[in-house]
Amino acid sequence: MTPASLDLTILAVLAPFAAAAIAPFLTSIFRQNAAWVLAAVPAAIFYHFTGYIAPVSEGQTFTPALEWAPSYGINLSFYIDGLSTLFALLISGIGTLIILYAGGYLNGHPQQGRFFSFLFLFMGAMLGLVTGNNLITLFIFWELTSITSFLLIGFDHLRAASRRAAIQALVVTGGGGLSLLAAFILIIGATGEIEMSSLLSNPDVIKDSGLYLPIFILVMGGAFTKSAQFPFHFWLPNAMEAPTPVSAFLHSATMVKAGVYLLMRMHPLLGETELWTTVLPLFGGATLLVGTILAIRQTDLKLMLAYTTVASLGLLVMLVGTSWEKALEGAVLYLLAHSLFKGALFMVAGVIDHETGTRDITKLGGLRGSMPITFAAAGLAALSMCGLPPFIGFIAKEVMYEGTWTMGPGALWVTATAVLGNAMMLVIAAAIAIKPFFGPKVDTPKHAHDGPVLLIAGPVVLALVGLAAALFTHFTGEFFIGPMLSSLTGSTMNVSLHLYPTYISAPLILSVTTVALGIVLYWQLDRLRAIIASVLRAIGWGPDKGFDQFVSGIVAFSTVFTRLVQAGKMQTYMMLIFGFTAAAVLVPLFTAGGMPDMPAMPVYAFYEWGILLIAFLGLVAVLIAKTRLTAIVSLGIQGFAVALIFMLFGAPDLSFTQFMVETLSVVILALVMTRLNLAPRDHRSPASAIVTGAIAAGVGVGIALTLMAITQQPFDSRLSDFFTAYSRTIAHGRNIVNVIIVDFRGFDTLGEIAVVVLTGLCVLALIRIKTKPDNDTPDESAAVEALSKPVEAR
Amino acid sequence: MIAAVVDIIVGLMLVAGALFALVASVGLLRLKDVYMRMHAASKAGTLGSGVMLLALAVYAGEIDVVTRAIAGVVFFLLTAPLSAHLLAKAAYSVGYRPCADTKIDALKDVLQPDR
Amino acid sequence: MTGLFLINILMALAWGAVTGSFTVVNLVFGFVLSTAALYLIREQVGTGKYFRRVGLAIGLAVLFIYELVLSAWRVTMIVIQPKIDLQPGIIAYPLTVDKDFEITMLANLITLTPGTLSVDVSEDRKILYVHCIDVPDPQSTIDDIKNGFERKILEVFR
Amino acid sequence: MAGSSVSVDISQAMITAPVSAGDWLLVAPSLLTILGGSLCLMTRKNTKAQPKVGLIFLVLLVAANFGLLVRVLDKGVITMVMGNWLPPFGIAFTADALGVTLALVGSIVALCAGIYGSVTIQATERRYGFYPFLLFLMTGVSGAFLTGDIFNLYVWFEVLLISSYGLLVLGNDRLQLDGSVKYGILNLIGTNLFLIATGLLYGMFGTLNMADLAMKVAALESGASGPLATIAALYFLAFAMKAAAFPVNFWLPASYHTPNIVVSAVFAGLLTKVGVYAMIRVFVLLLPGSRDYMADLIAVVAIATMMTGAMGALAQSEVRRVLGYLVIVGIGAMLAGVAVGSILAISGAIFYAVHSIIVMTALYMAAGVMNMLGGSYKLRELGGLYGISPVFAAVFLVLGFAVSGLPPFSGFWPKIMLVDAAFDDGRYLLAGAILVSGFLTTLAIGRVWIFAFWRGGPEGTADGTVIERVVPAPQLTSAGIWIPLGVLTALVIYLGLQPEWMLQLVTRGASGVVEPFGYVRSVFGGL
Amino acid sequence: MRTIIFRTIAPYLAALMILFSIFVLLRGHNEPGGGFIGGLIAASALAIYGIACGVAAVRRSIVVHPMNLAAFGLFIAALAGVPSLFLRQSFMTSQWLSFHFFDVDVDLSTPMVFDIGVYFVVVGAISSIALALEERESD
Amino acid sequence: MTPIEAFADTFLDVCVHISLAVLTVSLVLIVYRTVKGPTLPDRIVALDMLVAVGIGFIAAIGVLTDYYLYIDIAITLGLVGFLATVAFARFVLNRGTAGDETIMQEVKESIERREAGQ
Amino acid sequence: METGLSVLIGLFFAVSVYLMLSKQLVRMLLGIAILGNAVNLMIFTAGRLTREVPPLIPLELYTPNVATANPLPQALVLTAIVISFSFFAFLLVLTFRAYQELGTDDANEMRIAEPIDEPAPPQGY
Ligand code: NA
Ligand code: NA
Repeated sequence: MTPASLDLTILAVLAPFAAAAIAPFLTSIFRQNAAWVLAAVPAAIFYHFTGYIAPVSEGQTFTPALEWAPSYGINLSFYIDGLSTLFALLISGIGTLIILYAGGYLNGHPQQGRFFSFLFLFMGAMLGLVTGNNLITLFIFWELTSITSFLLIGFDHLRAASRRAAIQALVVTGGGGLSLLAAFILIIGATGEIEMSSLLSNPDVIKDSGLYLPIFILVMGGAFTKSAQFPFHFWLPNAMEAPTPVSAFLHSATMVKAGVYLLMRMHPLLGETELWTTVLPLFGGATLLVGTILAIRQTDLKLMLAYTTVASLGLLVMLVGTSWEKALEGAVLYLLAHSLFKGALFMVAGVIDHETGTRDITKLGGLRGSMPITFAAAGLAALSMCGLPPFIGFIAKEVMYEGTWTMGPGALWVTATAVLGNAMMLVIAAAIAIKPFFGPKVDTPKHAHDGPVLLIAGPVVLALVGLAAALFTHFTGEFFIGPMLSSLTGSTMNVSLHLYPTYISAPLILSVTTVALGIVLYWQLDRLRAIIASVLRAIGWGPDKGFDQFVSGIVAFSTVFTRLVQAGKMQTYMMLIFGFTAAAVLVPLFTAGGMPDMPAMPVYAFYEWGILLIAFLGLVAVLIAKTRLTAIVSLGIQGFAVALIFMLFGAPDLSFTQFMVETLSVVILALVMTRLNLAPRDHRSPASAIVTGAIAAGVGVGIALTLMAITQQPFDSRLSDFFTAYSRTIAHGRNIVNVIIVDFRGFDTLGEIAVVVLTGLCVLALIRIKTKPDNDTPDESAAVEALSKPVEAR
Repeated sequence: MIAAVVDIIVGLMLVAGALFALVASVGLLRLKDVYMRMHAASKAGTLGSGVMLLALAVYAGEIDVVTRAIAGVVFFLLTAPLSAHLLAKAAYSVGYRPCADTKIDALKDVLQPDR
Repeated sequence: MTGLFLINILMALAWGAVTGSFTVVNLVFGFVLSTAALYLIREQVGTGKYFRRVGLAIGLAVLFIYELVLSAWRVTMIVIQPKIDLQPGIIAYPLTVDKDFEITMLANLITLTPGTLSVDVSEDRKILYVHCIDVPDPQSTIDDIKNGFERKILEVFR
Repeated sequence: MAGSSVSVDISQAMITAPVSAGDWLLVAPSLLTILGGSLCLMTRKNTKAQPKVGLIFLVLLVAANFGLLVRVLDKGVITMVMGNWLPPFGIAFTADALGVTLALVGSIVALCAGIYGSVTIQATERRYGFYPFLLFLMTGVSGAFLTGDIFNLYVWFEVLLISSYGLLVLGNDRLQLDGSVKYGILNLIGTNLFLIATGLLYGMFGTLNMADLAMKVAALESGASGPLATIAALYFLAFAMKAAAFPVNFWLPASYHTPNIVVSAVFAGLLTKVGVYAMIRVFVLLLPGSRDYMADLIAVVAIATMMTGAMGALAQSEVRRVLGYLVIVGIGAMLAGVAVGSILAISGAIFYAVHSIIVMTALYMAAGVMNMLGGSYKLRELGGLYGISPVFAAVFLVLGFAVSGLPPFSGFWPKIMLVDAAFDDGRYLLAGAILVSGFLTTLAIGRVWIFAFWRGGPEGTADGTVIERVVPAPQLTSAGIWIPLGVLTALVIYLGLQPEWMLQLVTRGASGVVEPFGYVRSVFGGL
Repeated sequence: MRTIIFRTIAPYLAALMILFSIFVLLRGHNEPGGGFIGGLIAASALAIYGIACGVAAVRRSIVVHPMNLAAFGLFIAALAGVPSLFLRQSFMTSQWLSFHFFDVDVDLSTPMVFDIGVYFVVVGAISSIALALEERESD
Repeated sequence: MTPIEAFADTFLDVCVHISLAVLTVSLVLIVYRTVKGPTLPDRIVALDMLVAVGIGFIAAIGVLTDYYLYIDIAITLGLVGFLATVAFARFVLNRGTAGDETIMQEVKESIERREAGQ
Repeated sequence: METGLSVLIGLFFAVSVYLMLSKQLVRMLLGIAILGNAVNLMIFTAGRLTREVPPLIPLELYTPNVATANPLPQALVLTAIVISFSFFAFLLVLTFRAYQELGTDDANEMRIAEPIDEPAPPQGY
């Protein structure tokens, strides 16, 4: 590839965002034909990535990059290899079909344009995710997929169910995202590497870093939530609230596979450890079984598909978890197969829903006559899903069994789980392909017929591709499976696939078993459904219900907690503040050795003692004042004493100002108090009196001791000496204090007079603006009651 | 010599003034009701501080200090009776009664708040 | 208007006194300032016989001080006697003077006189209510004031 | 009495070298706002002219701050000592990347508020000084961000505080009076604590100039010993209150939802950030020893603050109060940066401050629009906004994701920086708290979104139905609402997509305080 | 409170206090005093005038609204720091203009302008508060 | 320095200290009255008195320290002391006429005292 | 010399805090007024004390010939006095207005901004 087309790749990844921006306009211009125009974008992207197929299959990798935030080592860099190429092709390819399909499905819908842009945003996010090289970039796209799927799932926002499903998806996948972010930042910190490519070039770097365990757990937190592994699987079926094109897109190729992609991508870095080969198969297997069981219980086409998707994801995780080459090959094959048939089936379900008005298979039947093409597509896809030849699903299953059977420890369990799971998925596939189309014709809300070409193009194409991929086995193996497997194992792989088994082998027997088991189960389908339903009813609780409890739990707890810390009582606030103040001044005294030396008895002239005494008396008077009038007068006394203290210690300006200010405070107090008609007796309960007293004493003692400690140290009078020296000689003033105020530190005074002016304005605003009559908000009335209650209590 | 005389005069003025102030305070303490206490405050108090202010002026012996001291004293002489009058009137018209010894009360029927 | 001017001059002189420099500039400056100050109270300042009033005001100031000393001495005597035995009372003093300034003057004089304290002036400005610290015989007190301060004031201002 | 007749060597006392006019950019913010404020005040009766005068000076303020930024980037840290007196004797104003960045962003926010206010503020409120208060608020903010003198910082804090009082009481609703009483008393105590600490600091070192103090403190052997520890503790408490950190944050939820929405917007953007700024300035530049000594405590406070904020946001049923708690979450995140103290951490904290200033202001403005559209601030009474105005819905969603720290918006970068720094420092709990609080914030915003925007109408609206309850307020037609909201939202997106220059700026600012040589040199001119 | 006695004396007291306040303001640079204290004294003068003769009288006497007075003071105080800009000095660098007038030296200086600004601010703000409260009282 | 001057000097010093002592005592007495009341006017009179004595105190300190500048403080104190008293008088008048409960209480007590013949 | 004042200052702080911990706004205000004095005295003392000699330069000298009191704390305290006075005035009027409109001086009863029976946040979706 030439650098030019490398830049093109960056464009290709970012193109969907541009498309998202213009989609609404195009839609309003071209109306129902908009889809054709818009589909050109993903098609072009698909075409671009096909260009990578050949070089990648020769083991080449590419890292196109764009400088973004270099000072934090973050660049918009991408990593193109087998894995990302196949994913990119699936996303853009299926994306093209989805756009077309959406054009038909939402034809005439008022918000179709908005829907297109959401789809494109999502597509871009996915492309960025699967091609992302810089961990942070990768994460950004990862989060974008969560955000956009939130918007897509909530598209039908007037229905509470959609809103719930959307927030659920956001919470689950977003929460996983945080875990992933933590993992990535840990990796960056531990390895010093921020690019996936450079990490992969040295695969053991994380395992050796000593942070393997936390990183592993955090990565799984991201992957399992995104790929709906048990017990995080519940958000995915709920996401069925979204319009069908979204479901198809989300659940076939893309979003839900992001987790699987991450596991595959990081397999060389985190895989092949005991932890990996234990944890992944465990969760994967559980998810597979849970998924299939829940799927069988459903009768809604979309839900059945959704739960089988959960199951398939479990299967994939389980296979990746084996770290066994052949099993991995099976995983890769199955991923491809699943994307194709599941996409097709979702669109089929959508068509049926769209054309008949229902998705409930118990209300459907005999459609094969009225919807032949849909039936064909459904049949082909279903066969692939059943894992029957000559479809890619079959090959996938063969290779998968070959892998699990030969993997060694745990082989039996994994294989057994796989067989059981596949068998049950076969049942669903059969149900989907047979129930709606065969049997007697059932009346449906709408008159059933094949939809417009826009609708049926998608499923047909995907189904056929599923067939083709199997027929051109060699091509598929060399150009897709091989390169992708190489990315997983970290070493170049040559894959040769066979459409038909050449000899009787374990896989073949296992396949037969699977099919047989499947048929038996299908025969007993209704009973099976009944049993599962009753069992689930017996259990009664599921993670889905758990989510609601989780959310309302958080909210409820937060409410209680907040009411506790934000009590709304002024006194509590004040006690907290001064409690901490006391701690702030006392604790260091004892911990950090701030204690002063034992002070000598101070020597004061008797009149100085007298003034101190007056100050003391004034304070006590304020404290014990029975009425506000006494308090004000007593306040005057202590202020008066302070002024005299200033005078005794050589501060005439201070004393001057203090006298004035003290008097004016008293005057203003008197002015205001004439209206402030209160009888403030300070009644505190003995307990609160003790507590508040203790706090007050603590503050006082602490500050006094600190002040002593400081004044016992020698003093650096540099500044004052300077002011004294230059007050007259340069600043032409004999009153040094005034010179400081207007010259040396005049800027302080400027701010200070600003405060004075603003005070005047504040008071003016307070007094002059007439309070509006209560606007009758509940808050207010509540408060009025709040006010009236204690009044009665008095 | 002059200085010495000045010093002595100043000293005497200070003590005199202080004593007047003390008397006023004692009056404040001993007299029976607020109206009588006002007599002490408005007379002895003012005089005491006035004399001591003049003492400082004499001691300084600078024209501007003296003039300022006099200005100050005049100001006190203007304000002292005024504040006494305002306070007395306020107190009486609000209803504070003089002590029992106050036999004659011409204001009783005039200024009593109708209550 | 001349009176205003004179007041103005006087205040300028007061300024000189307060600042302690009687230089031309300072007095001019003081004059400007007192003009400003008077401007503030222009409403209250009518015209009148300021000249005499001011001249005699100084005389009265001296009188004030004399009376003040005297009364202070009386109070002293009262408060230091072991047993305070007084007959306080509020007497109605019929005013002869009727001008605001004169009434004010008299009231303040009375307050500064031994044992008397002006409490209020009646609405019709005919009666001055005086609190006396010791009035065995109200009429004599009234006469004292009549023949004392009030006459003086009448002499001064009529 | 011209004292100069005695022979003194001026150069011993004053700066003799000519001061370039460009350095006056340092005082320009304070000077412009004071002059503009007093002009507005003199013309306050002319309520028509108020916005004009106010906005002119706010524009000038932004220009001045921008010029200052350019100059700092060009010349490095610059200092002006008022009155030409030699430092540390005169009051020094010192602009470094940290201060000037915040000053610029702050002024932009203020300008936006001024525009927004020109629509939402009634004639009465103008008459009683909305624009003067706003301008003087900026005097305080600019002064606080640029001063290099600890006592002078106190003065600007007070200017800031009294202006905020004024803005808070404008209108005199009973709600406002209640909020103001609590806000007023609690904040006054906060500034008094600051003053106490400063007085003690002066008693200990005999100087007030920050650079001078930094040197003297560094000269002290043990970082936090004796009275210095007390002083540090007092400063921490004071700034924690200013910044509304747990557990002294109660004044904020008690008052931020009470005034006119544009006032809440300015407060949310600026006030607490000044507290955080002071915390960084004092603890990283002045008392690094004490910071190390208290790092664990600060970390605990940071975690508690983030969690209380996030949970508080979830516990509210009123949009403005949700936002009030989100302000607190941000404070916790910034404190986390202070707790870690590395250059990366402080950079993260500064970036977060920038982000928070912009996004919180924008969110409150958005809340105002929600009220104008939906006729209420209460989640129960709101609904259907998505249908009424999809564009506004998009704006809100962008701001919401930004405040939750989701990419690709402004909140994402500081978050990863802080988490990164916390991991480097081995503070996994702190990192976890940052992530979890972000998660809870997403949930809180998500709730507001589904109730107010997605739901068809107020609580109880049937599925699939849309209820048109109120006619949108007439002000909404005015560009004065949409321009500021648009500008701020654009900034949020821009900082998300193009963080590079801001990253460089904050890194520069951080290294400037973590390694204060440049700062000290600029003040003492290579002394 | 509006007794004859009080109303007669108060205006003169107020005028004297205003004079005294200006005196205190102008000598502040060399003796205790200055703009702030002077301002407070002036404000007290207006307060007494107001209590004796009513708020309206005070408002009329100072013509402009006290808030504007304060704002003006702040304005000139801030401007007093600007001249140094043109002399390539820092903000608030004091400038002295000392000339001989008749028989005295008169010093005009930016610090003095600044202090006068402070005076106006204090008079304006404080009396604005006092008057507002006073009015509320009498309404 | 002549003996007479020396004597005068000491005499003055002694006088200053005596007066300071006397003033301190009076200050304390006044504070006592202020706190004790019993009525609000009593307290106000006492506060007015406190200011007056304070002026004397300042004058004495001026003589003691040879700083005449204190005279201005004294004058100012006189001014604002007057203002305070006026404001308080006004307070009594307004609150009293408004029937403030504490004042009414005090008034009632004063009447009771009068009837009790005190 | 500082010791004695330090004790007094401690007392000032204690009293003001005790008053501010009252639930009555008027007492809080008294506390705030005293707090201002306490802080000012503290700064004044922190700058060390000198008896009686004010920082003034005699007319005939260019620098004082004796050790004067430390002028800087005085300037700082002047600023602080003015500011605390302003804030006191504001809070006083604010309290007064709050009392008028809310009908209580008990801070604990001011529950309009944070109502007691605040509705729980809405649940559901
Ligand atoms: Na804030
Ligand atoms: Na000052």
